[in-house]
Amino acid sequence: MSNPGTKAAAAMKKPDRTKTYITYIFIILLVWASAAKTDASLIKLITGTPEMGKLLVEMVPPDWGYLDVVWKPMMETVQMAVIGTTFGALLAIPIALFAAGNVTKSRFLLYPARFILNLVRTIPDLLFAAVFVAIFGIGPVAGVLALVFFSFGLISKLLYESIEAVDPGPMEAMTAVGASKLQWIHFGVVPQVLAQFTAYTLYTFEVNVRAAAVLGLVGAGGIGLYLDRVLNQLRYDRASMIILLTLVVVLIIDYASTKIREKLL
Amino acid sequence: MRNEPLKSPPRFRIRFWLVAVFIVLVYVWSFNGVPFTGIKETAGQVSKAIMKGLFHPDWSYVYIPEDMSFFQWLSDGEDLLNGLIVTLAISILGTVISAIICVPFAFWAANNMSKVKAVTASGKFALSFIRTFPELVMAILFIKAVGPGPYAGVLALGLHSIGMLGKLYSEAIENLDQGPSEALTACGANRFQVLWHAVIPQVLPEFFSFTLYRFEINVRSASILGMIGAGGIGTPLVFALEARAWNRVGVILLGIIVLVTIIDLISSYIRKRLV
Amino acid sequence: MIEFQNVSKVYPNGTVGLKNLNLTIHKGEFIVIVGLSGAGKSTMLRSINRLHEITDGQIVIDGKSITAASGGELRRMRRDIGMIFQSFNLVKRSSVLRNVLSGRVGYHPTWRTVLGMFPKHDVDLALKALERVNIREKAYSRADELSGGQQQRVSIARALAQEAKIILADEPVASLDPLTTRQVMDDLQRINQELGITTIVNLHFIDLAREYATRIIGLRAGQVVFDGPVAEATDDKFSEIYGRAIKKDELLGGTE
Amino acid sequence: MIEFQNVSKVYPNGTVGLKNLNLTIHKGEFIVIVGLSGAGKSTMLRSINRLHEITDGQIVIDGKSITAASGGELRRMRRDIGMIFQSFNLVKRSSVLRNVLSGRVGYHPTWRTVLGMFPKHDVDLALKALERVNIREKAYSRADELSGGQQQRVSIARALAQEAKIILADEPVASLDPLTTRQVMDDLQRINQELGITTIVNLHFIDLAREYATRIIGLRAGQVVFDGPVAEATDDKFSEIYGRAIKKDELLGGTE
Amino acid sequence: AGCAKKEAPQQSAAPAPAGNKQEAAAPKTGGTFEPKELRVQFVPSQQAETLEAKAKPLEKLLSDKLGIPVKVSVSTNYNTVIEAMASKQVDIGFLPPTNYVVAHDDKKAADLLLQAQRFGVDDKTGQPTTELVDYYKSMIIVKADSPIKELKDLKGKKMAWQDVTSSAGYVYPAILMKKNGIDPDKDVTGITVKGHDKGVLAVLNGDVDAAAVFQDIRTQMKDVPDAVQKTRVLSFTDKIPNDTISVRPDMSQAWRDKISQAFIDLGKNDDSRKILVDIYSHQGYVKGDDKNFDIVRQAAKDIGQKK
Ligand SMILES: Nc1ncnc2c1ncn2[C@@H]1O[C@H](COP(=O)(O)OP(=O)(O)OP(=O)(O)O)[C@@H](O)[C@H]1O
Ligand SMILES: Nc1ncnc2c1ncn2[C@@H]1O[C@H](COP(=O)(O)OP(=O)(O)OP(=O)(O)O)[C@@H](O)[C@H]1O
Ligand SMILES: [Mg+2]
Ligand SMILES: [Mg+2]
Repeated sequence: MSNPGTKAAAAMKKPDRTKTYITYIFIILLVWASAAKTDASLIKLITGTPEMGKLLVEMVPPDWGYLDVVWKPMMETVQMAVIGTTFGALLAIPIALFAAGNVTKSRFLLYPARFILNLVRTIPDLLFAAVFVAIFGIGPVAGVLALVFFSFGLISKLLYESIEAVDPGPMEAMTAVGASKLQWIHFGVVPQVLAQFTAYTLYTFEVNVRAAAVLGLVGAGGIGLYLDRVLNQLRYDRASMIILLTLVVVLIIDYASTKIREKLL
Repeated sequence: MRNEPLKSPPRFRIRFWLVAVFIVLVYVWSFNGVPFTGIKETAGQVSKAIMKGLFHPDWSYVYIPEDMSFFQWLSDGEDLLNGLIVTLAISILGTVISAIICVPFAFWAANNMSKVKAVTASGKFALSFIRTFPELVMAILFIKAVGPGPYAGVLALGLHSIGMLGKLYSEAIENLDQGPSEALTACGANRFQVLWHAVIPQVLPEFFSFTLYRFEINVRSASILGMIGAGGIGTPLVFALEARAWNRVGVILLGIIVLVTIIDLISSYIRKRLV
Repeated sequence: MIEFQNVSKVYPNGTVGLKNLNLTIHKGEFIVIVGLSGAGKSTMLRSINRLHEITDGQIVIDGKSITAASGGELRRMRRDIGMIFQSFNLVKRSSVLRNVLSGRVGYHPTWRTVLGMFPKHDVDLALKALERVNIREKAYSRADELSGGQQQRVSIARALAQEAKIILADEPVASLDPLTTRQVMDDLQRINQELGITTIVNLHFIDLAREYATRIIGLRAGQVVFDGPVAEATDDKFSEIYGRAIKKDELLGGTE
Repeated sequence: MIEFQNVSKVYPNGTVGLKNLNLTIHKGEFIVIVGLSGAGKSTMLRSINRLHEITDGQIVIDGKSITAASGGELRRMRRDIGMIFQSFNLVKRSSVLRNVLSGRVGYHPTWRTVLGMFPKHDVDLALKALERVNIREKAYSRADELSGGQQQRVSIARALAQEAKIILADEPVASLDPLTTRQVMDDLQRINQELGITTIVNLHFIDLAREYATRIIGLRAGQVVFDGPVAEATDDKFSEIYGRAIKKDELLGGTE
Repeated sequence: AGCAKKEAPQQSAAPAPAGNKQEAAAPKTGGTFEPKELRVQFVPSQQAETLEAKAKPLEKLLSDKLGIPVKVSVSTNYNTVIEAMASKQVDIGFLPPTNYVVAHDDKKAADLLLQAQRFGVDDKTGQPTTELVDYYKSMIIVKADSPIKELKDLKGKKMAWQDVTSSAGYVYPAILMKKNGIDPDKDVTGITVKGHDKGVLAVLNGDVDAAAVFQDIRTQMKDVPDAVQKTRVLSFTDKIPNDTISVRPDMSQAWRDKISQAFIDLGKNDDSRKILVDIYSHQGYVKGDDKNFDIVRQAAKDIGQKK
């Protein structure tokens, strides 16, 4: 808008897209190299599919009786996920606010916050769990702590991105009104990201219920231990029971999440 | 954020309190289920060992020259470098596969794309089901199909990611500005044309952003898949953990951090190019 | 010809948008709809091409009920109705040309438009439409690089390229400066007169309404409170539309 | 009193927004700023309450430099300046009342406002402000359920509720119907006259400018090209401001 | 079904009884499969001194011996080894006893070829001896100052197990307790931990009163060097057969022989043995006998795991 004169001439012609094409080629090359490195082949997958079918057949019908056994650990998993998600989400709020360039102007807060945010989410949850198990011993506490950090990583990144994307208008209005920083955030930012924050948190909760399955592998409690066990026993009918139970929990969370999102959006 | 500072109808107030009580109960229940057991006797000793290991990474593991081949990264060394490259390859391919396959799922599950509730609901269910299927079980399935190795990891990751990406995509579609779609509808476009000309260009940046985000998660998940022989850095990581070789864990962790950081840089560059 | 037969629209939250509307709009008319903010002007316009579903009655266009139409038939009917939105509704990330071309999708099979294979004729048409609104040179710019007034004009070009028989315009000149406003209204008038396209415009400016319209419809709380040629739209009538007497000096620019 | 002392503003991308502005605005004046789109009207307005940082010079309000102010002092100064935004800047998901109440936060400690515990007096004030712009009945609707004009009025109500000493209005009537336009301008005039509140308004309508202003400032390319009482703002002057002669019939509603 | 199900593996092309009884030496068993490339999968042994996920050295050693390409992959999960063998994605798997029995009996996915040999462990010090054995033991440990003096005292106590499929971490110790009149399921509160090291830590931390772990994990926990001093062995279990090297059932007899010989040769050569020791803590290999595993079958049956 500022200087239409200089741009107009260039805009008349189709713009030069070389750089974009180079980017596309770069991506295609990456994919191709990855396929080569991992020995990917479609034929292998197609010829091998019947073998997958055999295992899937072993999964039905599920061993309904096993429900009695896995019910309790599943609840423990949910409990772990509730606590892990809550604390993760609480920790994520300040960091996401500090890391968002449109909220935090001070570099001394901005960059350290971004650093923490980036660091935490690079670490595999399994590693968190293993270290916490080593420190806190076996059991759900280690699992919860792993989930706290894991949720923190997930939520803070997503929240930070949605904060950066909010409509600056209301924030501007709050500045003009003479609001303090906290008021500014409460009235200008919070209403705009609350729905997303809730959605991300519930989403993370759901991820955590499933992640707990992996954490069990290193002894961090929950349903994971049982999944590992039945797989080692080749009891796929029991594995499918566990999967079904997880599915039920996930669906409940999904339902709640949809309802809440509808309310808030 | 609909709470009124003033009198809201009593019906809502009752519901508000019901929900509040329910949430409090959930927390009470959860905290009861996970009693904090306190710091362990060996915690100090073990933490010290961990810290020492993490801060004195086993540098010798970074690169083990195995043969004279200059292009060692093309072969299959068993050092950190190769482990990371395989992990990266698994994540790239897995992410690409899922990013493509999840698009139809996302539209299937987005509630503003269909007026029939059952369609949306079934789409959401399908995505939930895929998400719930543990990566581990998926990996076993694919190991049966294509044998142990990175390819099985790719497939497991690719299929599993569909669940999450599909969900995020579908929510992006649900949040979209209806203006352009409306304009296309007003032009007499059919459903697919509306999608292609109004919806896709709008959601593409978000799709892209979610995909990159998932890519990062996949890098981490690929480490887990390593446990069951699906290749990548995961296998050595798990063994280092089990052997309590903390300096080895340290160097692997460092490797993953560097990898993810590089990915971050590259992906933000690509994002700028394409968006 | 557009016929409103007992049309009512109640929003899900209970707000009444339109209340038992009965109207006939003839081919080639240039209609300006005026009314207070919230009177239902946008609602009425959007009911015509069924962007809003009406809750009662039906709207018949050239003998065919759009209310009853569905599928391909509805799409064909919509293809013949161009719309200019108050908020432009452009795909911000697409080029201007692509946005204008999207007005043509109704004419082609899906696969063709998806592959971006618009016939040469369409591209020419789109460029000509852009030329008409004086932004031919921006054809390959991204829509979000344009100023508000320019975006508004892209939206008009899209409606032009659509070669519609009816054009609906929802406050096409809000937020334009006086010079551009003039240009846009002249454009609408020209296509109305030259091509005989029925044109229905929502406007806030009584003077503009009087100047361009062949017929003025006044809405109030979802009901038609005035309907007649410009000559009949006296100040008294406007007072009725707006619910109270408008003093001479309250007409925008009416003084001086 | 607002003093612009050698104020310049260059945007980071090099665009010059304001160029060496020197102006004194006295208490109780009703100033209308006119100029082409892109002339720097918004930039000037937003510099006053420091929504934009100026790059040179300083702005002094009632003897205190807002350019030098910071922290609590800056917030108090801003509290005393109400602003009406061109694009409303409402929180779409919040209720109308909440949006208006947010104009009051500067008067209360943070904890109180964050808990939503506004004193009764504030709520009354907010409701009265809504009444003034005729949308009292929408107080509990969500802001995104309102029509464009209604949203504009919420934004005005917010500024009214703020009980500021200076009101800045950036095209406050762009999407309002004539009646509401009139009402809003009258309101601005009334609070200007009754309460002696300094009012600065950006407008596209020359006629409105002439009618309401006590003083008109014309901007062009970031510089003041006209500054004087209404009587001096002849058509010739406007031609200068807009860069070319404006034919009589291009003035909005100038014909008739 | 009993411990000795010996019908022909279903995948086998040959109807002849597959070679668990007949042993690898008997030349009349086996299927018709002739590998063009040998795919091996193993789970690095917890007993190894340095847990290394290395596959390359073995690939090279075997390939030189067999004259065909060898691909070795690593897993931490026995399930994948069994499943991959069942769907013929893997030709050779290193399976511990309990898992071998499941794979062989239930899944018909593996035939026994060889058993690994290790150095024994000195019961007193936990340090390795120089004697080559094809078994190892497991043990139940308590804290050094624990009031628990014999197995009977475990009644009502908390106990850390490994997973129920673990020979050393569950099956054998459970039988040991049963023999001593304690029901491993009912008389103690069991907690499942992952990894024998975690079992030791659980005891040290007082999370549990006792743990079932293999002999002797305590000397391998470098970050808890005083684990041996701080704990006491309550009792040792019976001998548990060492890891097996199993082959998919349709492998031809000629190739079974060839592969067996290759592994045995590897164990005899000092250079290659060093690699085997480093990575798998295997000192060598001997021909396996499915009968050796009847104990395992019995054990599994005793604790009600085997159908
Ligand atoms: N999506 C909606 N949900 C509920 N009520 C709505 C919705 N859209 C509009 N309304 C209400 O319907 C009435 C008519 O709205 P409409 O948008 O047609 O007014 P308008 O005449 O176009 O006003 P303006 O000139 O301000 O654009 C208003 O009272 C408005 O609040
Ligand atoms: N954030 C920004 N970055 C760069 N340039 C800007 C920015 N905002 C405005 N400008 C430029 O500064 C100049 C003055 O803009 P300003 O918004 O003050 O114009 P205006 O007089 O309010 O116009 P309008 O009537 O269209 O609102 C314009 O050329 C505009 O393109
Ligand atoms: Mg409208
Ligand atoms: Mg402006």
